[in-house]
Amino acid sequence: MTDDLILQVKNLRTYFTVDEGLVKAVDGVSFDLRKGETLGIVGESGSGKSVTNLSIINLIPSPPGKIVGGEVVFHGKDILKMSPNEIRHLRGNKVSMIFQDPMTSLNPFLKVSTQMIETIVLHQGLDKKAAKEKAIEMLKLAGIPAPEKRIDQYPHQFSGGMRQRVMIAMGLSCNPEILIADEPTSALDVTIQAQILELIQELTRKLGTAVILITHSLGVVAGMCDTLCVMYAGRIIERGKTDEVFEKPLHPYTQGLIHSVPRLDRENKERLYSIQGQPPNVIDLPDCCPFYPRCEKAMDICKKKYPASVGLGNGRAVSCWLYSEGNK
Amino acid sequence: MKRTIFALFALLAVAALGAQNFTIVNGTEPVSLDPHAVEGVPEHRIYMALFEGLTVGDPRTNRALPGIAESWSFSADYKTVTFKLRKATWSDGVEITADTVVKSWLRKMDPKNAFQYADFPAYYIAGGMDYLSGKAGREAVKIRAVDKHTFEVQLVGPIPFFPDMIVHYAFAVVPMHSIEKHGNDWIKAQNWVSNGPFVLKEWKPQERVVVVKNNRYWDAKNVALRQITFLANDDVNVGYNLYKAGAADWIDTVPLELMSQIKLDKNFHVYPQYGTYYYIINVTRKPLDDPRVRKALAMAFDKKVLVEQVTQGGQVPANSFVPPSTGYTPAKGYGFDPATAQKLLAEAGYPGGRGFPTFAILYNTSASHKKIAEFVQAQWKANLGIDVTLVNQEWGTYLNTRSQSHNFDIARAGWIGDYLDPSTFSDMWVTGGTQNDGLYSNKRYDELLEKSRTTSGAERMKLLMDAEKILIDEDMAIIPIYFYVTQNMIDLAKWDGWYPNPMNQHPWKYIRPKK
Amino acid sequence: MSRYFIRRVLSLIPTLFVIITLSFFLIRLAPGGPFAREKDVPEIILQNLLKRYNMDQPLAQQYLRYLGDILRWDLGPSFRYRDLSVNEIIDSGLPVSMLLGVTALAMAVFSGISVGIISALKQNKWPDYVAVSIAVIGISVPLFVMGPVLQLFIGMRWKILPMGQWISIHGIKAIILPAITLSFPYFAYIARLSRASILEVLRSDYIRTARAKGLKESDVVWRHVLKGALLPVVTYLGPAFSGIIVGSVVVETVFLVPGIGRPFIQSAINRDYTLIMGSVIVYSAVLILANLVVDVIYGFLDPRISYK
Amino acid sequence: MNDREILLDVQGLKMHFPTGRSILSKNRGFIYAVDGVDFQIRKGETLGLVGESGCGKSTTVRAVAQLYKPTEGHVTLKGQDLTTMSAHDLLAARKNMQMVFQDPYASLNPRMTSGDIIAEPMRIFQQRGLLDMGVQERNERVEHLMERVGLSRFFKNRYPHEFSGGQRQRIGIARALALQPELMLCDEPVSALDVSIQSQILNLFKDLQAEFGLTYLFIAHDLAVIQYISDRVAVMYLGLIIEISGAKDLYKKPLHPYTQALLSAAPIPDPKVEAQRKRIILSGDVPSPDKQRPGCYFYDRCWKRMDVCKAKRPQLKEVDEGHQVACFLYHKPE
Repeated sequence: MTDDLILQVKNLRTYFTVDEGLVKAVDGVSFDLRKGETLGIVGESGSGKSVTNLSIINLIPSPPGKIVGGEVVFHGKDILKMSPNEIRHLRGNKVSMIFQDPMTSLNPFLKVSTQMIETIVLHQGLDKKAAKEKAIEMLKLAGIPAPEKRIDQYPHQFSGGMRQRVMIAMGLSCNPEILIADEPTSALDVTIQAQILELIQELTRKLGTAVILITHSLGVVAGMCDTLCVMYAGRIIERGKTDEVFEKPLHPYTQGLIHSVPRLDRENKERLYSIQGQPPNVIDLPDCCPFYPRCEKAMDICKKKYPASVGLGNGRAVSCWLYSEGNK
Repeated sequence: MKRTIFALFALLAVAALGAQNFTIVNGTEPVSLDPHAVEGVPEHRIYMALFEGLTVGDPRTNRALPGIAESWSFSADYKTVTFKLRKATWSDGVEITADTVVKSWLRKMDPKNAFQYADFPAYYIAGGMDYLSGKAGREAVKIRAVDKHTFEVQLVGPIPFFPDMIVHYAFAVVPMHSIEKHGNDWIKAQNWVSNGPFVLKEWKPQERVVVVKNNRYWDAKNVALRQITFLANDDVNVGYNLYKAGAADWIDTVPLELMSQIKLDKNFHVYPQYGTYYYIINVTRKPLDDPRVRKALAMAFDKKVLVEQVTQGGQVPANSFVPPSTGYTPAKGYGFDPATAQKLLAEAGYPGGRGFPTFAILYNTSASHKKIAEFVQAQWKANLGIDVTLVNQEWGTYLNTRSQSHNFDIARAGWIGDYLDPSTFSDMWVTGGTQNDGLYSNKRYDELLEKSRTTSGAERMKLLMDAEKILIDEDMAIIPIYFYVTQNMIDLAKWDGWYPNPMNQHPWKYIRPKK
Repeated sequence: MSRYFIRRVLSLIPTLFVIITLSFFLIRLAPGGPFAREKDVPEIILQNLLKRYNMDQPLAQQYLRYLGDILRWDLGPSFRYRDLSVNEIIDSGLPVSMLLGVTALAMAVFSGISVGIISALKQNKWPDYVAVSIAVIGISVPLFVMGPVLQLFIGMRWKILPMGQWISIHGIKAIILPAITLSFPYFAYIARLSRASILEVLRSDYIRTARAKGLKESDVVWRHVLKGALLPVVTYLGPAFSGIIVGSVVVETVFLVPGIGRPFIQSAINRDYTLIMGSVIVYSAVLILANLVVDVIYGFLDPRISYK
Repeated sequence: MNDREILLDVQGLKMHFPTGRSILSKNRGFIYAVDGVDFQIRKGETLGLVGESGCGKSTTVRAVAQLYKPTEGHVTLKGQDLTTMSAHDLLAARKNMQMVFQDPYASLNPRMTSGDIIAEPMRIFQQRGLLDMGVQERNERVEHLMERVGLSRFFKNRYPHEFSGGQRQRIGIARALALQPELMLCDEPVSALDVSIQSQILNLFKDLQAEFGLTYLFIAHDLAVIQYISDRVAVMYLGLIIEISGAKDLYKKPLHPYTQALLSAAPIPDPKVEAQRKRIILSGDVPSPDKQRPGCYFYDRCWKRMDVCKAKRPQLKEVDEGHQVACFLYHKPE
């Protein structure tokens, strides 16, 4: 099992300095990723899920952001300690990313071919002609009709769904070991979302790529992910196998989240459950459980100290005083 | 030793050669090089280099010296002048004859040509106005070639200063043979023909006019300069910088804001000019139609303080309109006298300025006119207790207001004499005169002026002086402020033949590097 | 594309027609006229002048005659410069202004973009502060101060370059100081513009994508940032070009450059109707053509825009 | 339910936007954003409008609100035809019809305090003489509204940027409630909100409806949200309503192939359910509504298409009680 481990994030902390104070966007995040695994990171806006993933390949805009601590071990080497050159070698090659908004994530001024070829030439040492063939092949895999023709078009000539296919083709063109998909379908319509999710699933399975899927949609996670991390205010508050987390969510936030989503397959005639209060202000957060003001089960200790992560075996862990031995 | 002397001579020669080129910052782009079409000071300077009329100005006094005309004589009644022409040629070798002079002057007055200033010769030459206005043909004009080298003019009256007058470019003699051949293109450098000490080398519009010595000029041996460059630039600061950098030898305006420093420069030459800065009063408007009010206004600001503290350029406070000149003593006018001014104003019905309506001083947009107007405004307020507003207008609008609509109370104006005779000033204020923007009218004044046209000598001067007494001392039709001064910068340790003079005219043939 | 171009050029005609018509009548509404002088022109002379320039005819007739002349590209005689036609004035001045303007604009674009790039890439470090300060100076110091200062030091004190006058005297060197002076505010503006737009592009999603692909920072800048970042600069070139061509009065005066700016400004003061019309036509044509060229360049740079 | 009065009646609503660039170019095109839509909403009922981006659901709501002047068709509110009204009458009619927008930040004036924003409709109606309410009374109403939507009255002097997204949407709802409207037009009011906030706002909508007897026309692209909030649901595709039915009925028994695909594509937050679901993956993208077609607009992407579908456009017909569908699978072409 350990052999399959390709990425280990340990106690990652990324802070942003803004006028109002210090934003601990990511504050002690740890997780493992295994070969071929699809890991979901779920959280609401501002919970730090995107920053986590940009931090993994050190793409945090600095200033104002800064990775202040932790390790990102990729095949035994800490990415955060690599030289800029070494990291560049990883990016787009071993670790690829696709982003939320396919409209803005492709350079509107360059042909798709240019954008795809430059990656392939850079990382695979192919000449331009071979790179273009490879690119066409990838577009075909990504389900783009007539790729030979379309590759020479500009992004604006593609629909949103098609652009996301291009992004996926580009992201997978160098056979990465990890594909980080940051809200890949949030900007897309339901029917297109289904197409894209299926494509990601199909291609990564075929290529054996591990996926980190960042999303705010519990539905997407439920259908796609093997394991799941739930983030709240810069921390992972619960993780485990997707089935287990959905079946028996432990953290009050996770419970609330799952119950507050209306479900298509049920008649929701009773009131929806809803978590009270507002999402936390993450600036200058004190060292407490950030969820305690909204938590129905809050205790005294919750406002004093952040609960340590409690491992429950089989990759299951939760950060909540309800489950901490010391509290009971 | 010999070699040293030789080298020294060579050096001197080179220096002298370098000094034979002269550059002047000449102001605005000349409107034309055709002497009949031109107007203005920059054009006049170029005219003086390229052309010579029957007479030319004396570099010191601006009085007439022989030009094309070797000599001249008046008839007993001073109404006919006969000019004896010298044997001279155009720069292409064609002879200058009396016929050329006749044709040239007729060209100037030809109504079809519509030349500005055509009224100047037409006004004085018998029959000229009839021709200019189209009432008669050219034969009406009483000028003729008596023979090849004798030219005769009949004047409208006795005009003893006629030879001084015709120094002006309105009386230019132009190469009719070239004009007939090339039409409008005769002023192009490649077709150029003229008779002055210099001929045109090149004219680059908006840039410069370059003239070189005319070897066919009758007095060429006395012309020292080889080349003159007239730079087209009317920015005072740019001109001053060029002068300071040694890129120009002569400038005729200096930046006002540097005046205190420039005044100390030994190359800065201030000299009274034959011109007056004054305020025109619209005498048709109440209460300015009352001479007592006008006098009160004239007496209620201190011109001495004005020139010393506001204009600062060495201007001379003026109490008369006509500047003094030989044989002419201007009207006495009224100096600064607030007490009398207050009394006059009270007599006019406005004691202490009470009840005096607010009126406006109009001036064209410029910092110095504004400063002067503000000074006058403040003094009138302080000394008379009256309120004046200031109105500035852009040049074209201002001219229209002043001369066409006459829709002003008091307007700033300036007048520079066209020739060195008081009549160039006095003529302005006759009833219905073109320049009479204040709509002044006094029968006695008109009569004196009319009479002056038929008299001459001291008697004539007396008439003009009496007229000005009416204009200023009695009627105060305008408020004289100061006499202009010329403000030249030229290194007179380097240049000879340049003399300060009231018309600020400096004929080029006399200017030469100092040995 | 070429059809688009032709259509745009053809659409010049009605635009110019409207401009010409409006200007023709508007300038005649301004008080004063071409023959007004400090020394009033006698009625006789005035009548002769009006007749000579056909201004004694009814206005409508003058207008039709003018339109006819325009069709033959005859802009008429200048009312002030008696020896010159408006065509001649434009023929002699416009090439000078063009040369000066193109040089200045090229300098402004090249240096402005370079400084903008350096400034943006070194944001909030000393090169950025230096660049921003220069830009502020460039925008706030007027040309009539900038020009003489350059003249004073480079021309007068150090005698490195001629302090004034044009090519016919000093050769190509003569162009340098006036061009620098003229380019300065445009340089400053372009530097600020490109800095801002580069910074904006650097924050965009597709630059994040480019970085996530492992591209070197230099490739990111050259291949991905510049094209998009320079679009605002290109847009600015249209007005900048026409402004720089016709708006160079100060520089022309300070450096004695025989361009078109001075006669154009003078024409308004002198009420030189034909020359005013000439300047309006030239200015409009330059502006319209410059904008057309900018649109075409824009079309080449931005694939999202297609011209039909 | 059916016996209640019809509050809003929309008949033959069309909204075409011209796309021609210049007046000179001849081939002016149109975006047929809404191309003939009929529906009714009874008092106290919620009609959900669902569809993908570009299907015309937002345009429909805006045309109903008369923010756009409809190209064709009639919008009748409480028996009054809004499309033929004078501007003044329309303003008066707006009292009964208020909108809540998607982006709560963009739709609030950043320079006004929350109290002023909520009071503004009342102030405007007062100015136009359509409302008689003292300042004191108005202030009390603002405070009451704030408390009612779950905002402390002490927040009334704060500016929009000082609120979180959910709170801003509460301000928007309070503003819409200010004039006590009967009909609320809700244009994706929860789409921009986080999951935990979304449920709060959905509950608020439900509570307000129960309390004030409000009627909603509610847009969302999230099918689960629509199912939760709506009594009846209309599914739009390319400017047309292709199916309309009671919410329960629609989700249990979707008829139109597009509705079926839409429902199957929506993920369900339960891995066990997800693992067993079969998805109908539609091929291709939603076409652009820039031309009118003779046949069924869904023809290109439909996996059950027949020849007739290409030539003729199916009309919306009732095939079950209260369940209308525009598809030839269920009724023969005429």
